[in-house]
Amino acid sequence: MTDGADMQTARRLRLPQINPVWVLLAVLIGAIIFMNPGFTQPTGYMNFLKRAAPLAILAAGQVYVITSGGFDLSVGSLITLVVVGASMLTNNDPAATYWVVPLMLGMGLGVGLLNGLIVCFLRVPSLIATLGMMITLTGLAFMWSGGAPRGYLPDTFRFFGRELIRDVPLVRFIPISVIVLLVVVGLLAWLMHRTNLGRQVHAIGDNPVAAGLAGVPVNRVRITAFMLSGLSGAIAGILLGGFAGVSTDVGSGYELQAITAAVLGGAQLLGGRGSVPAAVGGALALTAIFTLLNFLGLPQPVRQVVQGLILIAAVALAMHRRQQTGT
Amino acid sequence: MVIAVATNQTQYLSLENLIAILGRSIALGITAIGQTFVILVASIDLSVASLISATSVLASVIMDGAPAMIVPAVLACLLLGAFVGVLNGLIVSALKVNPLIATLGMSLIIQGCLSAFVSNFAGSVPEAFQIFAYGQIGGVPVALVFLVLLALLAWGILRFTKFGSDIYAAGGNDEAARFAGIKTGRIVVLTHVICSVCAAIAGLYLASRLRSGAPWIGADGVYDLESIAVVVIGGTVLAGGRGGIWGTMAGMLIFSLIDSAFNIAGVDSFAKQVLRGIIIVAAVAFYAIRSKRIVA
Amino acid sequence: MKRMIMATGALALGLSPAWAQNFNDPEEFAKQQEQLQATAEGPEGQPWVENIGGDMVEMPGLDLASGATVCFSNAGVNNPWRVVGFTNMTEELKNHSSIENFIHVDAEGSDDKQIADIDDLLAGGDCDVMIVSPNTTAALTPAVERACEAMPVIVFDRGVNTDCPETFVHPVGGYGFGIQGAEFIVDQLDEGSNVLMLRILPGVDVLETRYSAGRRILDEAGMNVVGAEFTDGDNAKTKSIVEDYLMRGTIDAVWMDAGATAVAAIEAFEDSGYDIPVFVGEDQQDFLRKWQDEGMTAIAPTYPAYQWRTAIIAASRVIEGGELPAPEWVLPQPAITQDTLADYVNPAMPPLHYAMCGCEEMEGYPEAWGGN
Amino acid sequence: MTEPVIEMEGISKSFPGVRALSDVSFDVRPGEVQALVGENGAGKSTLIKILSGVYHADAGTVRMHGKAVHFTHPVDSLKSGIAVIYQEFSLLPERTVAQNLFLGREPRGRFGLIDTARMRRETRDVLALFAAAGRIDPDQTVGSLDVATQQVVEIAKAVSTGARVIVMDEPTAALNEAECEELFETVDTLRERGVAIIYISHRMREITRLADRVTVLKDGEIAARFDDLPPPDAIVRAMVGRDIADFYAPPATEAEIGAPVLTVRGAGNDRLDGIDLDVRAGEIVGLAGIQGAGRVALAMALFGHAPFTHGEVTLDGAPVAFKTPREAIRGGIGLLPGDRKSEGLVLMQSVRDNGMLTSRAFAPLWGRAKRNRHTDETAMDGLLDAMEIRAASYDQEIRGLSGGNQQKAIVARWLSMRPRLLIFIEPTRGIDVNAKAGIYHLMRDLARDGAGILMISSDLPEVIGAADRILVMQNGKIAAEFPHGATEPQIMHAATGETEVAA
Repeated sequence: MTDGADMQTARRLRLPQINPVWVLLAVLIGAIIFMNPGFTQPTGYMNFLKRAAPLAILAAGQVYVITSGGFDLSVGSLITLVVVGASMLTNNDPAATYWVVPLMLGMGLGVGLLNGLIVCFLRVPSLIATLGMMITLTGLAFMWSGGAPRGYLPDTFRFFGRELIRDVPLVRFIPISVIVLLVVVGLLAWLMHRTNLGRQVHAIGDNPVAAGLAGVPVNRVRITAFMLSGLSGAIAGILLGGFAGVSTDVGSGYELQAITAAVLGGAQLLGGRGSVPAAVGGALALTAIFTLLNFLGLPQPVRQVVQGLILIAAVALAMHRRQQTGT
Repeated sequence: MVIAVATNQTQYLSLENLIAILGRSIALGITAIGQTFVILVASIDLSVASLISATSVLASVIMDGAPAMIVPAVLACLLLGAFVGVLNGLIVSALKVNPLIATLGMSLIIQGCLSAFVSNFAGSVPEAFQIFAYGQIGGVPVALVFLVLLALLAWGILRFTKFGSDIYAAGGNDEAARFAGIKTGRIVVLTHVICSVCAAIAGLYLASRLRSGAPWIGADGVYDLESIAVVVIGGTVLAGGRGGIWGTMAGMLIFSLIDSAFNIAGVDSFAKQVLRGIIIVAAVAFYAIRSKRIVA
Repeated sequence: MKRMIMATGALALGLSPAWAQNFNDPEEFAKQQEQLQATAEGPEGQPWVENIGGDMVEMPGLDLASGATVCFSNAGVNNPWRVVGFTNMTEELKNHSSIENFIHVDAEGSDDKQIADIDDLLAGGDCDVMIVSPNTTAALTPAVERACEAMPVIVFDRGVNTDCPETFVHPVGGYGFGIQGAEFIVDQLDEGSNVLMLRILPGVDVLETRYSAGRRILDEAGMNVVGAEFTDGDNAKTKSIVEDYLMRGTIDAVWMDAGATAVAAIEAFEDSGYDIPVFVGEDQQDFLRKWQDEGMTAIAPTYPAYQWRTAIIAASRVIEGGELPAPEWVLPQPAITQDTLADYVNPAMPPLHYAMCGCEEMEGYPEAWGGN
Repeated sequence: MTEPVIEMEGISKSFPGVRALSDVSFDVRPGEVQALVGENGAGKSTLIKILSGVYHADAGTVRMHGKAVHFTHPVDSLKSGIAVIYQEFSLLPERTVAQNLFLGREPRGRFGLIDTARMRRETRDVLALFAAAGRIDPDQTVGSLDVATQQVVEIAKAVSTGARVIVMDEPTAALNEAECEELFETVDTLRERGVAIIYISHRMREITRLADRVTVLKDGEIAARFDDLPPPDAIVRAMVGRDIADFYAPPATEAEIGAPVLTVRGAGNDRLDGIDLDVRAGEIVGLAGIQGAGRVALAMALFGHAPFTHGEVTLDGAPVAFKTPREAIRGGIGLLPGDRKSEGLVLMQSVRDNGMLTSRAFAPLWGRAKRNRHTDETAMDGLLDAMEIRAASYDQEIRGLSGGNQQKAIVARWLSMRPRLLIFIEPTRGIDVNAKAGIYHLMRDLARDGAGILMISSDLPEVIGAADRILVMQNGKIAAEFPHGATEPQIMHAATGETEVAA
């Protein structure tokens, strides 16, 4: 291609810069407000954000792994393990929260580390490695608890997922989980888009060989990506456990939802492209879809069908745009 | 696993036992044969589990206990399988949607459509059709014979036909294959059809075995992820272009053996799950660690 | 011709809802309603050996040289109720010296796997008696029939479509569960009150019957059922659904077909700043504690986990000989009410421990069940 | 003179925003080699893609044997007897030679099954035409063959389809001298058999060796057409539109050459043996040799990618033993890989990100991406500007750039690191003439700033023209050393070990 063509494409690219996920989200929110004007009240949108928080955090972590060229299927079962583990360890002792929360975050990092090590050094494709991890962690959660939750989560632990800050001007109240969401997503977005780590995550997902020959510590970056995903899983677990209490299948299905959210946000499967804010947008859009279908009173099967269609359509549209713009 | 087998060796190695072990995973084996085809062209199919549920229900509803309806029911199931396969294949090859996402979406759609209409066992399978799952030929279950024949057929296709050669070409290097005049899009669609038809057959088998179809039997058996695990354990690479049927059959055998051995050794089902996860990773690591390729 | 039309419809996945099994069987409803009132025969205070209106069969006993081997094909231990039940079972084994070996195979919730498990047991194990807790009724029937040909079989929890087993152990049933909860709501509230019905998931026979019975009673009493939602047994989803309903209007009562997520539903009221309405839960400790702590108006129908003990007791009667309620052993199915609540709350037990386990007097209690 | 097999007349083709070809006419006759030359982006590839049916011309006609043809798919052109051999091989490494040769048109036997015996037999027949036939077993997997032999398979594949027209797109890009010579003989054979050959190359020497006629494309138009072989200068002038007097930068003066940056003594590993090597500051050392002689292995050993197992290496006098590229880079070595797309670039990232890749890799993982110890965004932009990289914006994805501009971005990557020793592997492969000159001057500037340069190239004129000193490798050893000004035959002999020991 000549340089003239380069400039042409570049110029045309600038027009549709806005990520379609935000358009989708805006349309969905509009529809929700139309269906249920109460959504414009703080109770409406704060509940929505509170509910979306675990998935959004999970998607923000998942987008690291996807951008680095992998998948992390283990986050769902990690959530379960965090919730079950925390209930076992705290055993309704409010004082235990202060060491259990860091421990759970450490466990998330540890699971991510293990995923990364398996992918980097045993050379197992991440799809299989994290699938194995998913099965193993679910089994561990059951083994640890003997198949049923054995303890309660004290209110101090549930603080993050359940409590609100009341009497806030303008919005009346802010759930703690929304604050956690903002902090975590802000941090992950900054890491991804403003730091060397983020650029290198993109590089190793784009071309691991070239990145390695350019001196990028490929394994270290990849392991870090898995660890951030693990960490986001642990945080999501703490929020979910806080929101709704203990059960042995809290996390099931979250891994696919997180991947879906990241993909809705335009993350390229197999690596090289991904945005944390857009993945969060994807998570909010997904939650908005569920909420909307709920308001419409559609039964579960219809929700599945809609989710499936949107998933395929989003990716097909992205591919179409990519071909059109020649990028 | 080896210890478990060894300690129970005397009773474990009877012919009856071996057949029982092989018979455990017929549905998984049939599905995995189909899955091998799509993975060879560097695609993947996550919709098999829902399709298995859908076809088992479809078969048992159409048959509804009447032997005369067996043929139409089987045809309808195979047609449904082919239809889903064509859709999957077209979404992957024409719309260029990542196969993981495409078939995941398809899986949700199938499951949704299915659950919209049935929520429990529906219809029933006539005695005559139960021969598929329960019949025996000289002491060997019909289904096992069928599985072996299906594997032989798949092997023959991959080894001796132009189509088989095209599959390896499309999976190995899509562009090279296209420039050699191979319509790789069509190959991808065809392998998806094979995969979905195999899943439909697995659905028929399960309908025959359970005497009826229910909308959860595919998901309960985790046939999507397990069939992929079996194929990958069998040495077929996810990137496509390398692998084969016998590896898949060996993978299936390993899964059956694990199950049986754990049962006999009385391993608690939670520990069993942990071990299963580790075995999947270890088996793939065993192949992967020798190759120099960077994976992600 | 009709079938052809059906077939065409089915092809387009247009399966008619008429194909769904009938979960609204008035005869069965009436029968269970009656059984709830009936007095059980057997020792007082030991509901797991009582039975309601069953015929007795004299078992000859097995003539065994040494201790018996009992094989158990379990549908799964994939929910807390089954975990409690299975612990009951293993603890009960200690009371039966005639059972020397106990082989447990777990189908992990898959029909296909359970059929293979039973075949494995028939081919390889040397079982003297087989206990089967079927994953689903119809699918497991052929396997159970094959097992019957080889040895005495005891079925519990869900049944099979054959009477070849020695007996089928089960409590009153799903209709009974639904009736108890719904009647409580009807007694507490006026006509036209808003009732939210929360269900786990569609298609599971024991849950469908609970719902159909509950719905029937609520409808007949003129209650306003504002919605019937599936929660997938997921706490977070349950809480979200209830929050959504609260944004739209008031709720006077919540009826649940299973209590695992009852506390999450209660929390939705608390967190949204509403009073807790009339609640139908189940016998999980966390619900019972919440009920006691908050002084709620509630009831906990049960699906007693002590039936897992009964299965072993039935097996031992088959081995040793003696009277066995057959072909069905119907166990009483008491509901926990305000009057009996204090007897069942036990803070030492885990949140999803099922209080109606009949296990308090057992040797390993409470440690074996995860209690302190 | 025979009638043309192919006549392309008045071909025009536009892509969104750019006119790739305008009114181009072109023909080729049986038994001739028609060279098609031009800078990158001149329209050669577009023309070939129109010929082979990948693209459709907006205007103009393609005639084959005098009849107008419309190819809608490469397969159509293949069936009509036009075979294109692309730069990136289209072979399947996991499959056998025979399976590759008959890919997509396997002979069928009974029941429509593949007749493997016949396939094997016919493979042998086709391969017999080539000098390399003895090295190739039809049942061998292609992945186990070296690059040159793979190319033979590629050409054999074209011949086996009965192609009357064979298009070779830079066929020598991956070949060394001896292999090139073998290829030229193959081309001669094909020409004698009456095959029409369209030969695309940047290398004048190949064109003068092979071509019967030459067509020069520039900016999508025919710049010149030579019915006889013109002097190379004339071709170059037509290609770039001007004379290139200072194509290669002048060699280093004695004053410019300083102390040794790198010394290697008796080093080796499983592919290298007894390597003794010095690279001085200010010096460009050329490394010549045939494919597999160990040049790239030596580079990768120095760079820590496949380290030496024994021997001594010093960098600026200090002993070093790099086990990974990271260690080598930290020690002051840089390397420009030979295969830009698969080893050099992160294609989906921006030009600037590609330039800053290495400096970021050595900054703290959690540090800000805009600025690090080695460079910052402004400095990088300045560096890119200084190298005259042509891009709409440095935020643009790098894959839209031409090969030369991409290569410059990789050079910029290393410049920001100020390496003591920079290793270039095939620095101008697939780069047009103008950009080549730019790269040579860049190398010289770097050397003048005091770095040592090690340049590996399979393009002998390039080694001779750009290097101050030439080392020739053979069989994993350094076989000979020549000062600036050595001739091609001298180097060839040393590389192949055929005649006298070099002085």
